[in-house]
Amino acid sequence: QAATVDEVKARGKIVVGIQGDNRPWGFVNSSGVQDGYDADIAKLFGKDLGVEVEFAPLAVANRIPALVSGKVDILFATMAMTEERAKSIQYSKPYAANTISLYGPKEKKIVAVADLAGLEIGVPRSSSQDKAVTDAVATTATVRRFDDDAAAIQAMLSGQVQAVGGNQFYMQRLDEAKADTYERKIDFLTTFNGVGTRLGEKDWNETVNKFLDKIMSDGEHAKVYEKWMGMKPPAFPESIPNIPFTVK
Amino acid sequence: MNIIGPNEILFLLQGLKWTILLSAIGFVGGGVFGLLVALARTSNWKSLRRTTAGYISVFQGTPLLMQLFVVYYGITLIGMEVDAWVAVTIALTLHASAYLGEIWRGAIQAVPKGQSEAANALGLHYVSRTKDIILPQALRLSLPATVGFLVQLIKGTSLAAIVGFIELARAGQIVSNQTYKPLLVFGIVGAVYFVICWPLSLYGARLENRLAAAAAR
Amino acid sequence: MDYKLDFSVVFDEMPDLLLGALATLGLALAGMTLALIIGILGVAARKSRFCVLRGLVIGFVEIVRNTPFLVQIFFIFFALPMLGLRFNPTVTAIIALAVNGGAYAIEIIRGGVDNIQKGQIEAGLALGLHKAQVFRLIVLKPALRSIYPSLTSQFIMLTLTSSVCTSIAAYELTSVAQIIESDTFRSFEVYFTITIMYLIISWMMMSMFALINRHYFSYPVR
Amino acid sequence: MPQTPNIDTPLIAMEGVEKWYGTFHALKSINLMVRKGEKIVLCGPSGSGKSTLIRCINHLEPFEEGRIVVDGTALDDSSRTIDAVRREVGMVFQSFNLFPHMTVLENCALAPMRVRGTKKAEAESIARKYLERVRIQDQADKYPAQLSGGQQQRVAIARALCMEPKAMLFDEPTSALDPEMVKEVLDTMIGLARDGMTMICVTHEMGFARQVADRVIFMASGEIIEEGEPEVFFRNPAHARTRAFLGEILAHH
Amino acid sequence: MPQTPNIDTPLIAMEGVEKWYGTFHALKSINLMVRKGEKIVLCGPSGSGKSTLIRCINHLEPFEEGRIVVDGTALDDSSRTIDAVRREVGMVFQSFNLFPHMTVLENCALAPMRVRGTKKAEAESIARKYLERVRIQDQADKYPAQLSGGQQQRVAIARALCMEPKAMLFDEPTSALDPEMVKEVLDTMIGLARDGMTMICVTHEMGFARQVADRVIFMASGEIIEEGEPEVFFRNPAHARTRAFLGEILAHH
Ligand SMILES: Nc1ncnc2c1ncn2[C@@H]1O[C@H](COP(=O)(O)OP(=O)(O)OP(=O)(O)O)[C@@H](O)[C@H]1O
Ligand SMILES: Nc1ncnc2c1ncn2[C@@H]1O[C@H](COP(=O)(O)OP(=O)(O)OP(=O)(O)O)[C@@H](O)[C@H]1O
Ligand SMILES: [Mg+2]
Ligand SMILES: [Mg+2]
Repeated sequence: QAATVDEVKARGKIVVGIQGDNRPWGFVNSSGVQDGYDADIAKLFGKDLGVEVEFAPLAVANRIPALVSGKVDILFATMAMTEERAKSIQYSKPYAANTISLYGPKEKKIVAVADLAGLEIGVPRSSSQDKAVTDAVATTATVRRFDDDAAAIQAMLSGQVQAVGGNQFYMQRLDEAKADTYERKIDFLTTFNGVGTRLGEKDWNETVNKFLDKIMSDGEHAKVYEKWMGMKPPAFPESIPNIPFTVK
Repeated sequence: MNIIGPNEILFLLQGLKWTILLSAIGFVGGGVFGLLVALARTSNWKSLRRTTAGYISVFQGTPLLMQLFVVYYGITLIGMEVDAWVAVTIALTLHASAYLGEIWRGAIQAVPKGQSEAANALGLHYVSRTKDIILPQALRLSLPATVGFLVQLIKGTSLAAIVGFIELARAGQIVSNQTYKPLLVFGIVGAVYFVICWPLSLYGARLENRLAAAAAR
Repeated sequence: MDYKLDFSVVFDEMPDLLLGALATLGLALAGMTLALIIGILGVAARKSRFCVLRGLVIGFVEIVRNTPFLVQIFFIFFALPMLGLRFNPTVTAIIALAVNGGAYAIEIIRGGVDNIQKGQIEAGLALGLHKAQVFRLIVLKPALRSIYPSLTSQFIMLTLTSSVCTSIAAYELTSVAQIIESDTFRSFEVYFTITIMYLIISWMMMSMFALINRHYFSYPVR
Repeated sequence: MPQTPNIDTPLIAMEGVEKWYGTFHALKSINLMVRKGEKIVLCGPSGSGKSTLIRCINHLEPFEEGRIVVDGTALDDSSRTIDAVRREVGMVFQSFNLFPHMTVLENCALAPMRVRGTKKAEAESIARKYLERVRIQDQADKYPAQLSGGQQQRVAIARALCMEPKAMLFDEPTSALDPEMVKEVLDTMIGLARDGMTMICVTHEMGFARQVADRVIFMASGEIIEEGEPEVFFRNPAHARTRAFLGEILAHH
Repeated sequence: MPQTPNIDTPLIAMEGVEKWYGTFHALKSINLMVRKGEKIVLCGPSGSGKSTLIRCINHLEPFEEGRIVVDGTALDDSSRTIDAVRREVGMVFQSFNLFPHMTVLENCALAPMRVRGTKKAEAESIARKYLERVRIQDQADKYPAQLSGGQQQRVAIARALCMEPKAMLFDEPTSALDPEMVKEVLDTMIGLARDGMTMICVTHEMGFARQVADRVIFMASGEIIEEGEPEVFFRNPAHARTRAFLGEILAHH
């Protein structure tokens, strides 16, 4: 059953839904330990609450169901804030930014969406880039949806797709795999990630927002951000249309 | 980190640990319930036979992947707090009990009718007849098929990845993505499965030959 | 828990789901047909006098039967391109199903062939038929008949296994379902519905197999 | 220590028993009284219902009409009466039906332990006693597959005796045996008969019938056609069918 | 239209044939000439190598030494000579070995179509002709499982005849049959013999041997011990082993 903040404090343990294989956001490292940007922020949150943090690595498509069904208490799971999702979960203030772009081989000329016609484009199923790419190409190109980033990137490396929709970290990973072969082609949008809690649960939402305010003002947030993103945190918007940051 | 070093191997081995654990859970759970299913399937009670026949046909007629999904998402709907462990345990148990139940039903029915008649004539009751006379013979007959199913089950646990288990196959996918050496990684993963499953397969084949030789005598 | 079951969103997508089911059926039928051919040719090779060929078949069967389908399909889809062999997801799925089903079919059919009495083969040879003709005309049909139940239940399993093809983004029932799920977040409803659809597909397959059995294997035996 | 048959008490009584297999009428109004200590031989052509008759007595086959009373217990379909009857009636089958996964001793000790709750040690000593009785005590630790057919059948007899039944049913106990082994089993049965055991025996061993039977009963098409003391029965069969049958049987011996 | 045996041409010639199964010496320097139209009966105790001998003739068993020449073709291990010989020699087995998934007609038409390339219609008319020859034409559309043993064996004979072979080999063609059916098959074979077919027949049917055989050959331990015309052979066997064997065989008849 879904637990309240007080119940979590009483039991001394918070279950955090997180991605298990999305470097550098949330991933299980080679020693089998949960790591990444989200993991560090979640650990700060746990410290703030004074509870132990237990990570539940979730597949992309399982994140919302796991939260709604009470399997996890909260999502630090690279959740891009969308209107559609805001109907299912409550977002906090944004705490990270993500740019969704299209990546492809250098020798392929892609400068506009129109150049994508007839191509096969890989995306992780149910991700922001899935939505962005699908909306952009409509029926002119084939969108191939894989289980996760790993599979989508692998598909391009294997030549199974000619482009992938990805976030700002894809470039680094593609370079690691095959240096100087791929490049960023088209930016679709920048999305912001929020912490996910269940709809209507005011206690969770307020606690999280207060925590975010705190780490953003005392510099902790910037430290973690630079560690994982290799850049300073951008300016986050005060509001996003149709996506409330607080419970009314 | 473009090489497959000790870390990566260690990671794969941790996945292997889950694979073995999940297989063990499925086999034990499936074994216990499968026995009940087999007994129900061969009982004198027609509606019980029918029900278990339906049970078997449902779980043999749907993909394990779907069983995992439905249980994983379904259990919370009936208001129970579960983690992936419980879901996977339930799903694998349901799945394995249907297959093992069917295998064992066949074996129970293959025990000659004279055996249960002799037991009846001696006045032995259902429990003793089943436990002392029928099951020991049936289990022996079914051993090759049972071992064969165990191999299927070990391979089937690779699907538990979808509810969040980083077992061997999933670990392989992750390492492949970190090292960009899919040929090598899937080769290793395949080899590890092979190393576990092949001896079992050989053992099953040997048991089968031995039974066939005994039957030919 | 204020989660209310709502199947309406799933039923709204029924046309897509039915197309997906059709795709699954297609993958399964193509996979099975090829698996049957691989099975028959494999047994012929397994019985041939070339020991290299026999060894290759044995190795193929053992490797495929002792590794998971998921690993096999990943291997074909992600790894083979490194060797210059690239197939699109649908073709990959069919190949993987054919390879997997074929390995099992070889083992099962071999059992049937081994059960054919030696006298049948000798009678064929004594009539002047060649070994290949004896296999094709005399051995095959009774052998298939004797193992028909195991072969068909293996093929049902193959049909169900096709759901794993979603992992390489092949178009079939499970992948359609996952797209709907990611749009609607109605996970349980979606998976429950397609579980039923898989059940119907396997029942249809079973009726089909029974029909084939009646038409093709209906000669009387003692 | 031979006993004389007790004339008064019927140990087994069948009254108007009717049995159908589906639409096939397998037993037709069977009436049969067996007194304590009596030895009955049942014969008749194949398919005449001999097996069916004796299998009804310990309810291996249910029957549709009539009454069967064994040692005062009237068989109905309740498991209580069935259990009671089976405890009192031992049965030996044509195909032995020994339990292949148990030693000879375990085969014999099983029922006393599981049905009567006898302790293991005691059950085994009972088992040894009866194995000695059928002169096969030295095979106690072997498995059935290691014995000859005749030895297996004697174990089957010992196994039934271990429940110390009041009556024994034999269904063609020697017909699956090689000729050399028939005698050893018949000798065992003759010994049992001498000791006063009540017996119903389906057999075509007419020498055995002559030697031990108090009555020979002839069945055909599910009916009891004729019965009588062996000498009378063999010398002077009343019915044409009996004559024809005896003609055939005796021709082969 | 009976023919007289052609004395000059040996249709089948075995010269110094030796055959081993592993270390077991199954045929020991076999010499045998069979003239066109001749009928040979082969007898001898079980395991003496009779089956092995006739199976070498159409190369169902390879042999290690010696020569076998059939109708001018010397058998070597090449498939060309094997094919040529098998086309000319029909064989009938103890256990019939009809193909269960084909009708009687299909069983018979198969080899002409697949080996000789005969058109289907013609192959079927040949098949009907020989089915009539063994008087079983009315069963043409049944499956083997629907026929009695004797009928099945006659179909097996017709099937071999459809290839219009120059010689026929029979390996105990009646020994798997119930007694009532033996005669119908023997009659068919006698008819064949009358029509002049060259035949080698392993059988213990001594009546048949007397009636049709030109020569009876007795084998023991892989050797041809004795041979002769049936009357001489049966009345006056030269060897003690032959006498012992005949004594046993004839005692049972
Ligand atoms: N389970 C059954 N279902 C239907 N018919 C049966 C069944 N068992 C026996 N019968 C029929 O009942 C008749 C009597 O069978 P039963 O076995 O009692 O004969 P029997 O006298 O013991 O013959 P035999 O000497 O061959 O053992 C036979 O015609 C048999 O076919
Ligand atoms: N495939 C084989 N491998 C080894 N030994 C064999 C094989 N076939 C036959 N033999 C042996 O060769 C000997 C001759 O066998 P064959 O079948 O020719 O005898 P037979 O005279 O036909 O006897 P029967 O009357 O029993 O048919 C026997 O001792 C037999 O055991
Ligand atoms: Mg009987
Ligand atoms: Mg022979």
